[in-house]
Amino acid sequence: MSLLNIQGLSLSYATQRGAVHALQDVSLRIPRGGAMGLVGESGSGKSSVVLALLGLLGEGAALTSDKLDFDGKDLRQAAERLRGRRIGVVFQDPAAALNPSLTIGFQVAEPLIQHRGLAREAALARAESLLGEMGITRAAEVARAYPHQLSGGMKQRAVIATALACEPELLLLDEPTTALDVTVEAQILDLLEKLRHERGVSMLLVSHNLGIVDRLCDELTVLYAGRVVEQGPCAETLSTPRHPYTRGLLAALPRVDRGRMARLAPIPGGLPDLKQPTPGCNFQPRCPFAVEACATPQPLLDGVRCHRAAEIAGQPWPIPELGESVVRPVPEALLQAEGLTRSFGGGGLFNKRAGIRAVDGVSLQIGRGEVLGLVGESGCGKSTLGRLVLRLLGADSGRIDFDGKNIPAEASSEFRRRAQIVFQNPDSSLNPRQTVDEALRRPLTRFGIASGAKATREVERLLELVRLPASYRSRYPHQMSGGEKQRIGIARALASRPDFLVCDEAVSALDVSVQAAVLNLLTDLRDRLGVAYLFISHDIGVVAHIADRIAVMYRGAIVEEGPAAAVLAPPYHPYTEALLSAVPVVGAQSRAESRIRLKGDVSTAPGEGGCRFAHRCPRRMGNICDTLTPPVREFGTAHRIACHIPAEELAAMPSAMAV
Amino acid sequence: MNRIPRTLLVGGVIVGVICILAALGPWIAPFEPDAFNMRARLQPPSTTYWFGTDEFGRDVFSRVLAGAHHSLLMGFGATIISLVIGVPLGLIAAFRRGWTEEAIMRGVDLMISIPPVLLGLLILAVTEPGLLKTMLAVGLVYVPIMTRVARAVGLDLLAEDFVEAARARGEGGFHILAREILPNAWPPLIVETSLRVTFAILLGSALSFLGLGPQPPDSEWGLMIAESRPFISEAPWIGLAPGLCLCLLLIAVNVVGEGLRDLLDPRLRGRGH
Amino acid sequence: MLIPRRAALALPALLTAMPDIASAQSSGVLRIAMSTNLRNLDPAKVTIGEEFAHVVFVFNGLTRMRADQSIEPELAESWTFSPDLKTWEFKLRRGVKFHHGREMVANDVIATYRRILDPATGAVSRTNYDMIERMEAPDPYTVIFRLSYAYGGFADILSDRQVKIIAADRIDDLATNPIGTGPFVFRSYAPGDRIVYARNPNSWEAPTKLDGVEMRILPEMSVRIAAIQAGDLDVVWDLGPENIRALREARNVRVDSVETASWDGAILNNSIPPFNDVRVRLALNLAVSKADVAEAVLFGEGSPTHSPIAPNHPFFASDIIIPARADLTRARRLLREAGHSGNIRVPLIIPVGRPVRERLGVTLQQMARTAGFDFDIQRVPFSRYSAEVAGKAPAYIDGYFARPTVDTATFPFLHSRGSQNERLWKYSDPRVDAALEAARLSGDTEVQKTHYVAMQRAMVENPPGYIAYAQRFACAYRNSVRDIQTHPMRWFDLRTTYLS
Amino acid sequence: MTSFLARRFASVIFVLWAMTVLVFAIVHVLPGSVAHMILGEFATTDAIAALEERLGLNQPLYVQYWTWFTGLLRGDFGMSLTMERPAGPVILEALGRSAILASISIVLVAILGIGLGIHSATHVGTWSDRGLTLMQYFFIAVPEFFWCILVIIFFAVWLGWLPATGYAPLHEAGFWRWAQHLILPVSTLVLGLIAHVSRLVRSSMLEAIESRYVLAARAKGIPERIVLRRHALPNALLPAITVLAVDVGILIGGIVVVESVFAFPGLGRMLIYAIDNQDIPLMMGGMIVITAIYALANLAADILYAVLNPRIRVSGSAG
Repeated sequence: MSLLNIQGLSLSYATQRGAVHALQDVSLRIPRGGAMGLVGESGSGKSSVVLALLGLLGEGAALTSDKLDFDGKDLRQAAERLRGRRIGVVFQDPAAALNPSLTIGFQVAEPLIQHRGLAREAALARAESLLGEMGITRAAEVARAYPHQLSGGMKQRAVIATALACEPELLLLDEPTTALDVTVEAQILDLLEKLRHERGVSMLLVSHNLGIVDRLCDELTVLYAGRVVEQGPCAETLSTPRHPYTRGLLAALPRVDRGRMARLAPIPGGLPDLKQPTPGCNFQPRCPFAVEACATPQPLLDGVRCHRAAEIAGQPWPIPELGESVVRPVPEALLQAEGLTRSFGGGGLFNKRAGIRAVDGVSLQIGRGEVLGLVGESGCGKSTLGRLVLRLLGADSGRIDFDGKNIPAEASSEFRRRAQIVFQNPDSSLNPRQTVDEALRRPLTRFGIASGAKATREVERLLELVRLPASYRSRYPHQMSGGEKQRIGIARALASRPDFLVCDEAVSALDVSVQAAVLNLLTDLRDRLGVAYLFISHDIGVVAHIADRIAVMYRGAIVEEGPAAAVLAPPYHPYTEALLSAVPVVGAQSRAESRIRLKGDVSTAPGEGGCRFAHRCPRRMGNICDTLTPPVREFGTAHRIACHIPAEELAAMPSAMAV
Repeated sequence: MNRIPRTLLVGGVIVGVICILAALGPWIAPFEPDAFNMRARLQPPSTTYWFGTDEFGRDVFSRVLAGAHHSLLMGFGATIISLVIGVPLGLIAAFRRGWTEEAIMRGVDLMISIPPVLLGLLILAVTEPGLLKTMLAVGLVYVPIMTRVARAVGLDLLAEDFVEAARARGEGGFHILAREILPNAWPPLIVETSLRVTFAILLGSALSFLGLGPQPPDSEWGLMIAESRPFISEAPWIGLAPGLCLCLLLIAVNVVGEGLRDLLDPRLRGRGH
Repeated sequence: MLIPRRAALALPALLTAMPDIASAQSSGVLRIAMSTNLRNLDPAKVTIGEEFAHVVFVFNGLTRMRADQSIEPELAESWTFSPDLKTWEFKLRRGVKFHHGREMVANDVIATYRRILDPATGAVSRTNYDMIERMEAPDPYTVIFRLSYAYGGFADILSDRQVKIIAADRIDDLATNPIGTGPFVFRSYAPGDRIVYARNPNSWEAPTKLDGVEMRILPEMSVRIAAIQAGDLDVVWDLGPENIRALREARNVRVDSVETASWDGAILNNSIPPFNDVRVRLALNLAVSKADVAEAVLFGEGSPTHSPIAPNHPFFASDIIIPARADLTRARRLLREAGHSGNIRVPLIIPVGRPVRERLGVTLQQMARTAGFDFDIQRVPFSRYSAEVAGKAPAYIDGYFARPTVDTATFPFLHSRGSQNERLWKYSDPRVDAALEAARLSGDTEVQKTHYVAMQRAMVENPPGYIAYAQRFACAYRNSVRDIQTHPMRWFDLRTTYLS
Repeated sequence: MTSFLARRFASVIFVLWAMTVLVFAIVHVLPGSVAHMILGEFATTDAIAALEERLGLNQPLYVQYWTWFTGLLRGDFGMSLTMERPAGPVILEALGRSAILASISIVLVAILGIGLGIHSATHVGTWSDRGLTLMQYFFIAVPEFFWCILVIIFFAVWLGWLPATGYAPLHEAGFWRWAQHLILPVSTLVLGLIAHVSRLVRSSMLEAIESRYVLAARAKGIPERIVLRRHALPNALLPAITVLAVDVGILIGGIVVVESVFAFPGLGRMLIYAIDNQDIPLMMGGMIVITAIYALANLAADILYAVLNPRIRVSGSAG
């Protein structure tokens, strides 16, 4: 008898503009000790399932279901008593889920006091040991601390401890690691895996990341716009997906183990309007295999909601026309930067401690039309480096040469024209009060490229360049989707016909399907316009897909740099190795055991001098790493690694991505 | 722009009616607002004198109509002055960090630490009383508060990426403030200003009440209440009439402020202050 | 400079060992409402009505003014003067004790006047006594004044409020703890709140029936009226004319008003256009009927007058009739003759915070409009009045309280060398000067009357400004307050008053 | 935490010092002279000159400022020009009475303001919430002086329940009469402020209720009552503290009007008297005291905010 049995769950929210049908007839079962993955892009309604189970939907939410049982009891009445006692919850953003004015210890102990009736001291003691079990080293100190004193990973461990306080039988996880860096994510996933095996707690994992679901869950449910489109065992469904949407998701996913060989296949179009759900297949408008019959209601037959699933099994997901990925000769240098340094928070009037050096003596060069991928975890200084290179941020020291000419701190208007930037957050990159036309026209007039009617034609050309209809000229940002806004950001950057573009996490805020389209666009633009990119991202999979050369950054310095293929294969810098092995890749079930884990995270204080990675390095050789700055070792064509480990030993490393 | 909220409609209509009446005041007043009429002194409200007559036999209803545009001018004028001076100061303080910001904000701390009534009195004690001077005084009193609000809004907007994009285009400081910041700044500023109008009218009428408003024979609601003080027990309508009109105007302006907030900046609903 | 000793504000008067006996007919404390703070308790520096009331409670002068403004002996039993009116000898009453127990002697009188004549003291009415050349005290109970010029009304001006006799050995802290010989002893003063007096058991006259007096400071007139009706107060001092109607029907409160010589008017500056031309000043007097003004501004609680001499004063020139209605044709003709064809636009300044005078300004502006006077009113706070407006502005509204004698009420204001004249209208008319000087020279009231009537006649033909009316002074009393009457000099004579 | 307080304290001291200069400058720029004011009707040119000389008004300004400022540090506010008595005791006694009025009002504003705010936040949409919101509009909009006059006519004159005026010191008049004299002034003072505070507490409480940590607390199975009291309330009250400090400024403004109408002999009325009579030492002393109170209230609010808000109180990272 399954622990959690949801049959025919439907949910709709009342809004000013009519009812939004967030979930339509969702059914899933989780056996005792089992783990079900619930996958879907933003707007699919996956998080509403968690709130529906807990009975925490706000007013205006209408819930109907045939069966909503937890261990035989109807959740619609029982949820109140089960919350925190037999069902634990972990929300996405640990920083927001913890009360800023209460200590961590008390927040973990609270369920024990409430449900187990423990006295305050006993509960706090239990909480402390629970934190220890979650892998927190100085648990006593953390118990007394407040949320703002803890790092992201530490906070999530505390939230998990809170959820597990009363040993619940079911753990609901809503995007548990999305807000964390990939190495810290790996530690949390290990912890969840250990908990599942040691305590036999069953899990419902809600996520948009197929790799994580593949690693943790037995069963998988794919949600599209509120409807279950596919359901079944995880490994089987991910290796041979049957519903077109699942196949589209997998085709659009940039994979670090495949590098640049495969061109991504984006899913065209956008989400359907949840206010008028279509009786037929709601994926039809975006499905390459759609026929008229798809308009008829599609039941969920043997785990898939598509009557043509068997038929189209063999046909490959269509990949848009392959841009001529001509192999270009080694490009001559366009941008040359030496010894760039910048520190923040120097000795103010009251705080005496020295400033932290965000960028510490970085040198790099980018050739004309070349894409240098810059990858590293949050706080490693990659965004700062991006702004230093564009002279948007004053550097403490270091030189920049662009196209042979030195660029002073106050860059000339000419340099401004030839070097532009694309931002991460689509909502913040466009001025909400300006139409697309005004946004694109300003750089044209500013740099005297075009004006009047000629500028209008130029704006239409730019829109066509980023594959948007000319009618978008009169639109305001709030009338466009995230992906479309990002395209306008790119178009605006290209308006001044630059030679060099800094893409700062340009696709991180987008859903996988939209991300693929933008990545393809960037690749095509580079080929057609010969624009060089400094592509900054924390997602090594995306960087592996688009970059010609990759530089890996850790605490303000580049620890490894070289052609993409060379960096992705041994020899690795230990940090690169850890990064690659931490990335949850779909279908790499066997790799689980050989994973390499780091201690602590970016904010754990480094030792003074010596290798900056020593304090977290799994391959630390001894105090040589703590005292001596590591030499830069050369491998093959311009593949450099700064590490004390001898070259041969580095070369002999096993691949972190053995498939 | 989402649907016009009900509060904005109701408030807007009332304020609109008052403004129209104020504008037409002198012409549509049933009696000559300043004319003496010794026989009809201190008459209670009646069909002929809707709001009764004052100590000189003048029709209170006509004087309320005639005085309306002074009160409105005082309130809205002062708010506009505080906007025109306060907003640029605030935006400059937000844009030019470092010592300019320090200088402006210390000045603001200083002016804010003086309670508004005293600041108004001091400014008015220096100059002869008069409607324009009172409006200027009240306007200056609210400049520091407006500067603070503008700086906060400015700082939020300067952190947005489209401002950095403008910098990346090498745009000058003036362009950024005028073309990128200001168009986005005015919705939250308008909401804040609409709340300030009530305080400005209140302070303006308080200063008139303390004896420093416009010149006779024309009058302002606050001044009419002040002048009615000696007759309060015997002829309360002289003071009640302008008082109730003042309350109605202030409530309406407040309701418009709330409505504007819901319409323009739903995010601000949380920070009602 | 900081007074070395910490002058305790509410220091009780230094009573000698007199127990506070509650005598049989005592009937409690009289609670009087006043409008503003008393600024100074030192008689030499009192300037406003509230302070005059205080001075009359605590001090006595050599002579005293009766309700009908005639003079009677007070601390001086009797006095004689030389034929040339230059030597005056006063015999002091014996056995009069100050509140701190010491007997009052001639030395105290001389110390009082020497202090007033010394410019360093800053005594407000010093110029009224510049005729005193020398003073002698042949014995402890006799004082001889030698004047530099003949002055008929010397005994009268010794009854003035600022020349009350103070104790020579208690001059330093007069401002915080006044010691006098008066019927009441000063107890305490909390600025902004109240000032408290107790009966003087050793008063040289019969001790008062009242146990004491408490003057409460309540700036808001409507609050004072509410308080007396609610029984919080016994007397409301200086009732505004507009409130008299309100209290007439009140059941347990009665209103008693009396003619006084306090007058209000428009001070027209004779030295600068347009009022330097007598025809323009005359035109204004003709254009606005003083009777209408009295009715509009004072609700009838006052009567038109030619000059600071009030209609109820024996010297008032009742034969010169004051026109009941405005004579617009003659006014307009005069204006045309003076060269003003269209309207005359001139600022008229009125004091903020003086409701009666504000109304006078608004009334003048309204009524003078028909004759072609276009007054542009400017309200200026009273604090900046005497500095910026007096003597400088072409036209402004002001008023002056009644003075103890006709001479002090007229000479300083109307004589071309008068001390106030140069700060008001800068008026000079030879006939007026002659009449004022002559009036001073004779002690005989009939002779004085002929001179003052001649003065008033000259003023009607050549008006210094627009003297509107002599104002009645009214107070409200609860019915429980017995045997009290309103005094034209605005102070209280409580010697026989009691509460039933 | 300490660097935060040190900076705040330095700015308060700067503000106070700058206030002395500003007040001195404004007061001495006032046209007209106190000598005219004192002499009033009896002002003649030589009497004015003598008085100004005696009061030291004709010394150069910076000398006057220095003597006054050094005196201030010794707690001597100089001599009141019009009342010829030390200004210090006059100001402090008036301050004592105003302090009673202000402290009672602030306590009432805090209790009622926060209480009503929380009530309407937890009963959103009910008739009590809508009724409160309507009342809040009304009380914020009503000018104090108009309210005072209405209250006087109604309670003191027609009903005669309460004394309309003045102040009965506790030690002399006993508790009940003392309280009677305070009811009307305090009620007119606090109505507007209660509306202001409750509106803010309501919106910050709503913000806390809709926050993620409250959702997480509910997910832990904590009953709603405890979730509101233990999780939502503390975070909602933090902004209320800074608003109360701002309200002290508005209260002082209100006191000036209320005291002049109710004849309550406090600092506000003394200041109006000083400005009316151009009594410079009294005016400057009064203004310095009022601004000092306001600056210290803001400082106290900042300190209280820092102490109650762990984000500022506890710095540095752990674990």
